[in-house]
Amino acid sequence: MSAWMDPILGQWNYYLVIALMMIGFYAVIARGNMVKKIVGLNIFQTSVFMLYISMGKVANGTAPILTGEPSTVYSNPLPHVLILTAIVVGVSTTAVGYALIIRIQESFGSIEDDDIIAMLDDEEAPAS
Amino acid sequence: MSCLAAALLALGVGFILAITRATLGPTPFDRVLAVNTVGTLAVLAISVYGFFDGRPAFLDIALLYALINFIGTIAILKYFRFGTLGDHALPNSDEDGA
Amino acid sequence: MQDDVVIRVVAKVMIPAVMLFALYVQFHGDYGPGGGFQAGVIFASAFVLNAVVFGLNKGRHVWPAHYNLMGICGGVLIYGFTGVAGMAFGENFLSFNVLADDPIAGQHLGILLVEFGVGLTVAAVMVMLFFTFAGRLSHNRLLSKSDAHERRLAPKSSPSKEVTK
Amino acid sequence: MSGFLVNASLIALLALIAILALRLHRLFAVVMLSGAFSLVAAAQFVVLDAVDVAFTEAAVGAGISTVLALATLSLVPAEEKPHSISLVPAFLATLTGLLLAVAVTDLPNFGDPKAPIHNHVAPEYIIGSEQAIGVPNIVTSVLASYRSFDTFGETLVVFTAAIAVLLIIGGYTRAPRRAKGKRKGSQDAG
Amino acid sequence: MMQHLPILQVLLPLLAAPFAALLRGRELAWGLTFLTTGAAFLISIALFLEQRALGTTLVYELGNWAAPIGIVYVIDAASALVLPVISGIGFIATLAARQLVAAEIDRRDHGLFYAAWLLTIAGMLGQVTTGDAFNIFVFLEISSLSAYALVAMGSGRDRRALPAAFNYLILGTVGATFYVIGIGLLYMLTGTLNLADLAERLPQVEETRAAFTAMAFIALGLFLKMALFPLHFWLVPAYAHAPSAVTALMASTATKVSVYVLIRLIFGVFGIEFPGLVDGVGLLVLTLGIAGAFVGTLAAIVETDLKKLFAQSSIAQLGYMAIGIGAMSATGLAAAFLHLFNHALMKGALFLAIGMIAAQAGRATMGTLQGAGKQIPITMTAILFGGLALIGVPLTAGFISKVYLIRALLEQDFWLLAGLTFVSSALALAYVWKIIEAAWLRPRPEGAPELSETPSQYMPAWIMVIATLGFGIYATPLVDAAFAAAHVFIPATVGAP
Amino acid sequence: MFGLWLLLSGHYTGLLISLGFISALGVSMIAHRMGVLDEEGLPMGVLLRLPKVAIWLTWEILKSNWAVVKVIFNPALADPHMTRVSASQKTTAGLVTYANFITLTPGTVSVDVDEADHSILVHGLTAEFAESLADPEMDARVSALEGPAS
Amino acid sequence: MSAETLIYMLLGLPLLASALVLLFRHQPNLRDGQAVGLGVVSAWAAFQLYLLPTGASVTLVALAPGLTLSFTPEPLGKLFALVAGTLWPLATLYTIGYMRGAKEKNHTRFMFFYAIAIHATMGIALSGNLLTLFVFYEMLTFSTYPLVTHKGDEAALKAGRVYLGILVSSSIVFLLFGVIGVWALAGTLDFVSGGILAGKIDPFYVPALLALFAFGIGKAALMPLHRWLPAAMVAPTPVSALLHAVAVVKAGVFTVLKVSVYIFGIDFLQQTGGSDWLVWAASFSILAASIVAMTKTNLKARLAYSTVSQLGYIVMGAALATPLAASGAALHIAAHGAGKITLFFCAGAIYVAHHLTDIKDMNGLGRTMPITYGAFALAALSIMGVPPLAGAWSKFMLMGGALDNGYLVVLGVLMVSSLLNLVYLGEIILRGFFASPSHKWDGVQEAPLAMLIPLSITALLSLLLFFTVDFLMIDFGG
Amino acid sequence: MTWAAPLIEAIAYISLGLGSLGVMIGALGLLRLGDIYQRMHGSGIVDTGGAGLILFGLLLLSPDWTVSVRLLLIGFILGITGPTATHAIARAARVSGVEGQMKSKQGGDT
Ligand code: NA
Ligand code: NA
Repeated sequence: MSAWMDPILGQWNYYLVIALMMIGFYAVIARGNMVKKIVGLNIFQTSVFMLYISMGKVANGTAPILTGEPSTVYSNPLPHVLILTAIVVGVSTTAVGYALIIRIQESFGSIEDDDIIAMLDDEEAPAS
Repeated sequence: MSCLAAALLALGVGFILAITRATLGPTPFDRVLAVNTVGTLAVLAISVYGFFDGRPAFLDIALLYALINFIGTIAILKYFRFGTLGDHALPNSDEDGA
Repeated sequence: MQDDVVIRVVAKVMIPAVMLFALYVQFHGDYGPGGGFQAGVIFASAFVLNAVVFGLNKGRHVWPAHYNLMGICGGVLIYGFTGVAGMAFGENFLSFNVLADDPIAGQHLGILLVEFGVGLTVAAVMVMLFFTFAGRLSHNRLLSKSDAHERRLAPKSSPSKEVTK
Repeated sequence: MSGFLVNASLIALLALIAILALRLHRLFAVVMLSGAFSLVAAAQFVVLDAVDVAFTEAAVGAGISTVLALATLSLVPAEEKPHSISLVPAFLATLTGLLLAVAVTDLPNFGDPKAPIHNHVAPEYIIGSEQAIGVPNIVTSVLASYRSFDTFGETLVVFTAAIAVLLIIGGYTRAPRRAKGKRKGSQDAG
Repeated sequence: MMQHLPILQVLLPLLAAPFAALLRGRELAWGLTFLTTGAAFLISIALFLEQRALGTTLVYELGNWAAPIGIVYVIDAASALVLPVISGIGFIATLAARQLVAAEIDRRDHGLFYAAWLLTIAGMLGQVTTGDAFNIFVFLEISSLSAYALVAMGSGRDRRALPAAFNYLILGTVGATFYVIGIGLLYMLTGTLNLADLAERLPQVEETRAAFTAMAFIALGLFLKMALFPLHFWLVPAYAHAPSAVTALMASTATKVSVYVLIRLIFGVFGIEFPGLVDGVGLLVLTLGIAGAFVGTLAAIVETDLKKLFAQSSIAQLGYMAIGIGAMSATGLAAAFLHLFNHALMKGALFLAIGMIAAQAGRATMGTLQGAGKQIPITMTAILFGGLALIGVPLTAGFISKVYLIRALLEQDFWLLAGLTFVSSALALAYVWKIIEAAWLRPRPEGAPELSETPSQYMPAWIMVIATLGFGIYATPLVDAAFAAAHVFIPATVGAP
Repeated sequence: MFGLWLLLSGHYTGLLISLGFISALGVSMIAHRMGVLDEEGLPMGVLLRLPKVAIWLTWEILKSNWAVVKVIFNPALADPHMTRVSASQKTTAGLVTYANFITLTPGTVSVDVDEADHSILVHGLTAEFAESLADPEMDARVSALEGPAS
Repeated sequence: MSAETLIYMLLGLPLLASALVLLFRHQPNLRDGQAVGLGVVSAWAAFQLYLLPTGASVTLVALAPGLTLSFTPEPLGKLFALVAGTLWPLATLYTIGYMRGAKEKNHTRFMFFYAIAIHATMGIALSGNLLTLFVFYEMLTFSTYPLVTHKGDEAALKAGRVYLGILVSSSIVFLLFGVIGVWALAGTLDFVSGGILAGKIDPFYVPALLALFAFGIGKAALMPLHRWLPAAMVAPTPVSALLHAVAVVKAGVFTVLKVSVYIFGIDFLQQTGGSDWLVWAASFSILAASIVAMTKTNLKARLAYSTVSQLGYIVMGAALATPLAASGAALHIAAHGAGKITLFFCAGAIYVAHHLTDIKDMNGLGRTMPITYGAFALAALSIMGVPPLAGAWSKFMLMGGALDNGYLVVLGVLMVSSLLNLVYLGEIILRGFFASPSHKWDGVQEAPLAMLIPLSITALLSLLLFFTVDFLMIDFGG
Repeated sequence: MTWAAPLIEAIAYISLGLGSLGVMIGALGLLRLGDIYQRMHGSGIVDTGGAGLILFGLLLLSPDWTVSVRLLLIGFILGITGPTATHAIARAARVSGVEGQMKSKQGGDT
């Protein structure tokens, strides 16, 4: 493999994951619709998970479940453990986010950022 | 190994075709059908890949996929028909509505 | 979805199967993929299927909300007190070696218990999430109905009603 | 090379799904695509040897998340207001991506068994899982024993989410429009 | 039992939370919370004293797994200083919460509310104590998720709490995800997650772009979490529309913990010698800090809603902590720690007092306060002292931290920056005095709601005020502790007093 | 159910077997509470008679697969029909099984099942597919699967 | 009595007085009487302390390592303590008469903060280091704020905002900056004879650092930071007396003097020329304020600008950086204190007796209020620098200092300024005694005795100080 | 019996290949066919022929009976859920009033 291609071929998985991450991050910060923000957040986070899982991969390795054969090469279990936790955290956040969206819809009649900002600008005082 | 690649390639083509249908619609049911097919393809892909990698544990995942796929499809259909996953009609709910 | 006999019958077959699969995943986490969290989610999905097909109220009857909250809290407490048990035996929090005579057996027991705690909490939480989310619509309808009711009945002078109930 | 193809095509598929999810305005389609995204991501995790993660991602991303999203969609408008591409976020996202891309050039190669992470702590887990814990699934022994405290925290996160959801839409805190204000107003009128 | 103290202060509130949730609407839920936070406070004081007495680092191995393999809790001079702040504020805020929560939250939600409350506090304590980079993330999320819910609970009175909570959630999660990316890169470079182990192994790879990127992502994520200008916009609505008790708790603690974690990661892991730290991150943080100090202060001056006003002021005060960090010296860090400590006290006092007024009047604005000095003199005196401390008037805690902050800047010859810092803190006079003038020197308008005060209402705020004055008059032990904390990260080469 | 557990498990320590037993018991209990263990559910006897039908069904599936493939490559051949077929099954489970068998063989999809008059509305991809169900072989085999009495 | 005890007494008596004011808030006579009594005791204590040799030191508390609240009276501080201590009982007595005469409300609050202000002033006078000085400096600002805004109307609030805005902002932005700067540079904040900065700082930066102090000490009312002083004229006259003579501005110029003598060191300033610019700034302040004073017809406003001008003298003394000029400046603190307090007392007496504030309305008033006008004339002459009155010495010594330093222009400035003094103060006296009455006054109509006694005493003090100059002279030469 | 193993292997690979082909064609049908009801038949090929043949192929290659059990279970579950889901979609589409293209109708009433 030629010298200039080496880093690209060695890291291709990471580059792909980063591209994915950008899409998700863009969705979070650009979209005005709250459901879409949450979906974007999920995509963003899932790509980060993929970054972790990619780093845990060992070439010619296998899943980190002991086979009993001493020669087996295992992929790194730690990123898997971390990401398991992160997935759980992610879905917890998603649930809370959706719950908030429901309440926002009930209170404001909209889940679009700009609608709500306009409404908030209109009302100086709260309902009380 | 080439057999694995070929099977996965075929499944990949299937993925793309199904996703295209999911995007094109036109009815929501087309999308559901397509996504359901994607699920089946995923089950197969994982089975094949896991099998050839000598890791039968992967088959558990495939099994899970199949279950999730089914439950998800039913839930989506319910959402379509009734607009909610919960109780779609409360007794006398229409009297006070709006 | 009850009106469709196919879905109804298949659901009846699938629900126990899914639950059994969940428990299998729960207790075979040592050997293969899975563990408490995954099992909890799968277990809950059986309830989701049940509720989607047969309605929320029928689902609620199976696992009343109060017991569900106990499940949510209980799982956390099982996990926590498994850890505290290590402290009771003079080691640090979450130390499992001392839970049995043999360190390995202790580890097994500890892992089994904490995974069970995770599974219980996750299953209960997921069921709760589903019922809360899916039940929101009927909840609101009930609220608005009781509100309309109140509006109709409310005498013009009842300041005590001001406090939200 | 076949690993490359499988991986790359899965990620390309993921990117396709992600872009579609971003472009579509029908929220239902967005949610479905999000579910599909998780399914494919799980497949990708399988390819990368992360069995447990794949298992979880499938159950969570495609299962619970989708169900919750559907339940939410039944209560909110089905269509997103159309937006054009916003330049500042796009710039920020690109910047973030470039920063990471630059960083990646220094990282150990993908799959390199000589990478530090495969040689520092992880080997002890692999040995310890057999000798000190006696559990074949290393992920389980790390999760439940070595890093049991993280998992305790994870359980608590789930618990916290439950508390949070119960507080937010569990029933007792009402929307303000029917709280104090309105009744007060009607009293004033009466 | 003594050897378990490091874990107990986190574990007690964590395990109390499910019980509180099960108690649902019962008064007992508050009692349980009160006892637990009190115990956590006592434990953290005991840990502080023990650490100060021994002068060493206490390490608690969770599950008896030693450091790089397992997760450890670390009580060093830095965490020992921050723990009592968090648990102490938590305790006092709980004391005040009894009335505030009764006034603002539906009775049947109390059990769940206090469960979330305990989780927030425990999550913060966990972040402070843990010695594991990923465990920080987990506890960050525990405290954040519960905080989102707590903020949203303000919707019972003010629907704006909902979008505020949602934006808080989105940005908080983005911040946490950035942090996770950074940690991932670090892990990739070193193969470890233990902070001490990371610090040890990082120098081998510190010349890499990846290490710098890791630092950038961690810093960015934490900047978001600590609401450093210009990533602060989520904070004001979140604090302003949250229930009063929640505002009091979070305004004094939440961003502080992120400041602490930032210090822990930047200095404790990357280290002052890390290439690009002093010239890159240092200058950036300094600039953002001073900009935040101005932006926050100016925004506070034009604000009339008191919760918003003091939330804006928090942005400014956070700027000062950032300046301390940006000075990249032991004195600077000590100043940051001092201000972290002192600001918690004074903002606690202010928000507890404001909260009591808001709970009575429905909302605390300049109008609400007009002429209030006659009706509720003791509460208003608390606000007066809190305000004076914010300005940095001598004999209040705020003065001490500002003195060391400036000293840190002057030691590095940042004269212009020191001058700007002075200007911004003098501007604080404008918003504080607006309040003092309205409360004490203007007559109560006709038809304004009657305000009253009882000892149980103003006591929590006054505990904070007394602490503010106490640490303003006799700060020597605190300053020593802050320098000890700073020296955990930067050895005592630059002259401490 | 316990048997299913044993099949899945592959690990036979005392602890796991007893856990499996408890699990099976617990699932049965919850399923009972849900009310899903009624006569509509799958009778156990079916399992014994299943293999014979399965082999026949497999062949049917393969045949119809091939037929549909041809249509896919030439969509002009598609000539969709809706047909209502009557079903002879006595039990609901049998009726459902029949409906699913119809769907399982490509080319025909059961669109609606009418419990009351034991008929199934079927969508056929072509006229032949729709007609194929006039031959009652599948209906008879499913009925046989139900067993002599229920 | 030991010096330490006296220090505690001087700091404690005003606090005690304020506490007793609160305690006796429902017994006006007891409340006011104890304040005067304790004031007399503290005047005695200040006198005793002045007599004792220097060297005593008291450390109250260490705020932080290296930052202590401590008190080390040196001659300049003791002099200021003596001035403040002596004028306090007089001012208090006068206040009682004024407040009762003018029927002001919130008497208790007023008396309370008055006593706190004196406490702060004593703290400033006796402070042993810059931090202590700063602490009490700020305390003085905040404790006098309620006095300035005493009336509580919109005008008073506005004045209060200007007062607090300028004083606190300047003290935080510049003074505290200077204090911490010194701390960072010198490693200590203690007042040391000969200064602590020599050799610790590049001479190039001396003017800038000095500027931080000169402008940070807003209380010294160096133009353009003088705006608060005329603004505060809305306050009751006793407050003006307190501001102008006893406490606030005196604390300001005292601080300037103290910093230049004990932080920079006269010699160091002299060598580096770091204070040259301040000579010009002070000159400008002296002349400009005098000219503004001439344009004011409100009596108190004119006196206020007079103060701004006179404070310039003291700053000048510090800026000239010679022992003689510094001694003159110190002396002028006492001389101007006695003189200006008399003038304000008189202004208040005129207001209480006849409700007049404008000079143009006071034609012929001298014959109706002979004692008041007599005192006024005496004090005015002292401020103009006419022998045998106190002001003569200080002005003379400042001129000597200017000569030592070769500042001939300063000599001119001082002379012109004296001339301007003569014009704007003389006008009042002339109008009072010689102009035809603008009102029909019915014979002699003086203010209450409680006001008359203090103003007579302070007027006589102006005379007395001329002859006791040896006693008050501080030698900064060694 | 030495010929048995290679033969089984050959059958397995053929089965796998056919299954893969089936999957592709089924998905193609999903894309190409005219309306929702017709597309279901395409997806039916994926569910039955494709999935069945692939799983059968794997079953033949299975090294271990635990693997066989799992493969059979997957097949079984797919066999139950696949048609049920398809049926549910069809019924939902019909109930929602989605009209298929009918060249000739025979009793479309309910
Ligand atoms: Na069929
Ligand atoms: Na079919």
